[in-house]
Amino acid sequence: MMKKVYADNAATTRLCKPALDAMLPYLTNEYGNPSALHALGRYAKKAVEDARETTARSIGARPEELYFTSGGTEADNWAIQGAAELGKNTGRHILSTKIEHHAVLHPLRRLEKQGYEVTYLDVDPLGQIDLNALEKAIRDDTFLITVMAANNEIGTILPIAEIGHLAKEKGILFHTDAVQAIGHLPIDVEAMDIDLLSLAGHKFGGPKGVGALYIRQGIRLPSYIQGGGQERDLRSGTENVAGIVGLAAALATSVTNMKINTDKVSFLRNRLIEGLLEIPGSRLTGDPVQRLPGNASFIFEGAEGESMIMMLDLNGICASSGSACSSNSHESSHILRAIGIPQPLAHSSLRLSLNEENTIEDIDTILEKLPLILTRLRAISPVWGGYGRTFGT
Amino acid sequence: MMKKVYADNAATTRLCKPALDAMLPYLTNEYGNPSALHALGRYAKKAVEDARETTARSIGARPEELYFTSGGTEADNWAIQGAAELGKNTGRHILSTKIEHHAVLHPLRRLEKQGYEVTYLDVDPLGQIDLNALEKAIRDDTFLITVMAANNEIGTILPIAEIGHLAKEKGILFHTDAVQAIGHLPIDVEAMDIDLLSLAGHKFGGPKGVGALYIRQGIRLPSYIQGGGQERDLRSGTENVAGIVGLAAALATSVTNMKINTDKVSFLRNRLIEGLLEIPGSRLTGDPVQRLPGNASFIFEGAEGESMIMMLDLNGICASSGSACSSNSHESSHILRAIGIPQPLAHSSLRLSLNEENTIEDIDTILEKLPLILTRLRAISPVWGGYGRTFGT
Amino acid sequence: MFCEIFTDTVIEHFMCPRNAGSMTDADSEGSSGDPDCGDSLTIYLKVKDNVIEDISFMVFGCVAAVATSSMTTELAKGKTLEDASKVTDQDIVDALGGLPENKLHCSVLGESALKQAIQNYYAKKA
Amino acid sequence: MFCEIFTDTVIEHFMCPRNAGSMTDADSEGSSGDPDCGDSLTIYLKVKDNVIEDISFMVFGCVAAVATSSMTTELAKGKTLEDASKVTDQDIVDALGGLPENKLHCSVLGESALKQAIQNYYAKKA
Ligand SMILES: Cc1ncc(COP(=O)(O)O)c(C=O)c1O
Ligand SMILES: Cc1ncc(COP(=O)(O)O)c(C=O)c1O
Repeated sequence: MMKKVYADNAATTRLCKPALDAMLPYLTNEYGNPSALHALGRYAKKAVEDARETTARSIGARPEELYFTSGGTEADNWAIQGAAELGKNTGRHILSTKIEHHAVLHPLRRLEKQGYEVTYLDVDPLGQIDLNALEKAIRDDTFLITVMAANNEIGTILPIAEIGHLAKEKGILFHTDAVQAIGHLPIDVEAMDIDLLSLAGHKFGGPKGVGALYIRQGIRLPSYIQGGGQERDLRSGTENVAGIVGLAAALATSVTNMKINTDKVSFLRNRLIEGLLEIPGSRLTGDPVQRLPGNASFIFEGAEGESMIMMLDLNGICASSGSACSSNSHESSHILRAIGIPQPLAHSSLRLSLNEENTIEDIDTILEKLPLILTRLRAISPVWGGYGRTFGT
Repeated sequence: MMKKVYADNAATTRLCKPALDAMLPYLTNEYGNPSALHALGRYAKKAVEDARETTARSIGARPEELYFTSGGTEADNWAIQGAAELGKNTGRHILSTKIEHHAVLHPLRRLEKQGYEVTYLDVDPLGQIDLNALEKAIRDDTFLITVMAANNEIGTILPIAEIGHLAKEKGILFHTDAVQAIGHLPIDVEAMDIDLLSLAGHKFGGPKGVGALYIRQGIRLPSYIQGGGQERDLRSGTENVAGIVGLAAALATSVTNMKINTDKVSFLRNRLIEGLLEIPGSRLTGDPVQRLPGNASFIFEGAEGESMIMMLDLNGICASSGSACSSNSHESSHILRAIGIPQPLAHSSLRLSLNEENTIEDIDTILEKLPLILTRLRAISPVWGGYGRTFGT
Repeated sequence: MFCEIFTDTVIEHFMCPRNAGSMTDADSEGSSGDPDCGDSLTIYLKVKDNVIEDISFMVFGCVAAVATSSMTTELAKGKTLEDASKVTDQDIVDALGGLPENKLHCSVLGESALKQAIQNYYAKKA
Repeated sequence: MFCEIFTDTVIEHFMCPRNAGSMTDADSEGSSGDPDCGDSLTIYLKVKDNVIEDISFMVFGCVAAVATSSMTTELAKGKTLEDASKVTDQDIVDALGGLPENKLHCSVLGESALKQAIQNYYAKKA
């Protein structure tokens, strides 16, 4: 069988060896419930608390400020719903952007139905928000700003430190969905004045189904999932001990190797971008500079997203697209719309996302196969007229 | 080191071999995101869908009716919050019991604060509800009945089939927290007229941090965690593939072996109960007949719960108690209160919970050690005056 | 390889579409879908004695859209216009050995572009 | 073995409490806590020349409560009543090598039962 090239690390990553090794004891002999008083329970409890310490330190937080969840989505839902309950007496306005993940946007829409008002800030063609526009959009009754740290589709890194400082100055709660950033970019909740931060294990070599919410000390965020009182009464449910331990091990590894990984991954990513931009009718999406090290995302005029993914897949390459043909509708990504990609180009997006496990051979394989695939798809495409037709000059 | 006796299976169970084996591929090579279109994604998707099929069939449901969650607590929260949103135009009254798990009680209390009314039915000294009382408590505006299938502390099995039939007849939604029952008792959502059912993997040999909510076809329960639209848009968040696969494998194993396990476990359990009831000042809690096969729970007059657990622990025996001395308060269990155990006896509870991994040697070890422990604790206890003092005649 | 989602026939037609390409000397053409919405198909016909002598297509769309288009042309080729206009989306799906539920809508693309092309042919002749 | 929660001294005193048992010929006794609330301690004193010659206790409570009670009697034994009444919950916690945050409240049990017993002794004498 041909060697697979996995270039979908923004969707999820392979569980790294340190994480698996850390998890195995908790999937076998150390199966206690952390709430139990006996030895098996206490070992499990200690594992969770050690993991909390590791995870917290990795983002500049204290262990008491970190709460484990079932993933990034739950952390986002909790942060937003909780902030709204907390803020309901002081305000009714929330500031966000047009390029947030659905895990943020859907809870915001739910709040809008309940009478809250949300301003979704525009972004420029690189996916950047305008800090002045953000400041101007702040109202007297703004109680929450939620802006992602880095975008999952186009890789743009947003200026969360600046937003954090501004929010602090104005006395507004600041949440950031850092699911794509954690483990890949240096994040320090203290230095960046972040009040609430969501992260998910499986984006940096940890397991799926576990994440965390950082809640700055002093913020009395109400709980979202209630019951047995785990996680200091803020997130009930028997702890996913193995998952929590795996998340911490993966994060520690990522943070330790961040510099070297970033260098390696950006090198590969740049080579990939340079190579693919030589193809006529191709365009990079997202910010070329303020960009996640692993993200290479494009528009390839004339070729449809799902077809590209499937042809790549048949060539052993795993990639993704902002365009998905699903039940009775072809949805193009709200993120591509927000950065001004016109139809039908928004259906021609392709995201190749790398991490430290990728090799130069992977890049060369993609650079070899993708042009051929584009040629084939464009040959039968009614919307492809050669470079320049749609992008114009 | 001495062999450990694990008698805390109601708190959590060891991950069974079939579950671990099923999970390992998804913790190593099969790490795709089920939402991804490429091969790795499709394999993960197929694993989740196969697990859904297995899990659904195990409770008499169809795969389309089953939604994976992060555990029993989330499933309970979702069911209750969702039912309330669904019912808010038709009613405002909910019927429950005084012995539900906090994962049900806390969401109910939250609803009470929002203006819903909840009747918590009394239970008799065995922990049974009175079906006539339940029927009488139904009001015109009752839209939800939530009654657990079996109690976690005292092991009493509740008549959920009868409640299901009644609820159906009256057109009221019926939710059951079956976290303690699934895998141990035959449950059929069709035959029992159950509309919503919560389960958790780690109570039957599956992993922690994964559970499911059964939602009867046709019930348009709103989602609780929103985002990327996984689980047919009802439960967003990247799927915990390994966890889901492990849950299904454990459940399939439990259901296949249910008859033989029940026979074995009840035999051990009965031997344990008989032996321990010979100790003066001991009392069984819960229903002696309608009882979870693995549950042996007691009051041992004169001995405090946590001290018993710790002494047992130092003797290599893992057990639990309804009484926990925690931050600044000694809380005794609401369940023991509901079955009429007076103070200070409620602080003298001990739960030994068995499953198919226990052996007759385990039972004999407990029968050997526990009486000695009780003797020691009672020797220094100001509330122990010998059998008959508190239970009296 | 795609067996969990697509039949082998679908994959076959996606990878090696039959009758793909545009036709400069077509007697008629018909389109369906909208590239702005993510799928678009044009079918070209060459007709002789009311029989579809040659047929080709150009498509922008997902796997199912490509396979559907290819299969539509295969089903129509050599048929009389009358018979070809009776080809339904169900025929196309059947010929592909089935499509996943959420992709069924793609088969409508083929039927309607073909019908359109035939109609346009009649209109031109009339 | 319990190191994650309790110090070895706590476990020592829990497993082998010093001065445990009631005293039929006590000169005084003092209680604190409430069995209905999950912990209850009675301390018995035998006093000679204002010095605590003998001391014992009976306790119903958790690990920390048992260890605390035992340590309280150890600290008081042989002390003058005046010195013994100066024993604080902090002294008890320190002597145990510390207690987990959420168990600190148990140490109050020891201090107050001891103070009660000493007060009762004075009251009886007066
Ligand atoms: C930016 C962002 N936020 C939130 C999420 C949700 O995380 P999860 O799927 O682990 O719940 C993701 C990934 O899916 C993401 O990329
Ligand atoms: C009856 C009952 N309901 C709900 C739960 C909560 O399940 P989990 O802790 O897996 O979220 C438990 C166990 O903890 C339980 O015993």
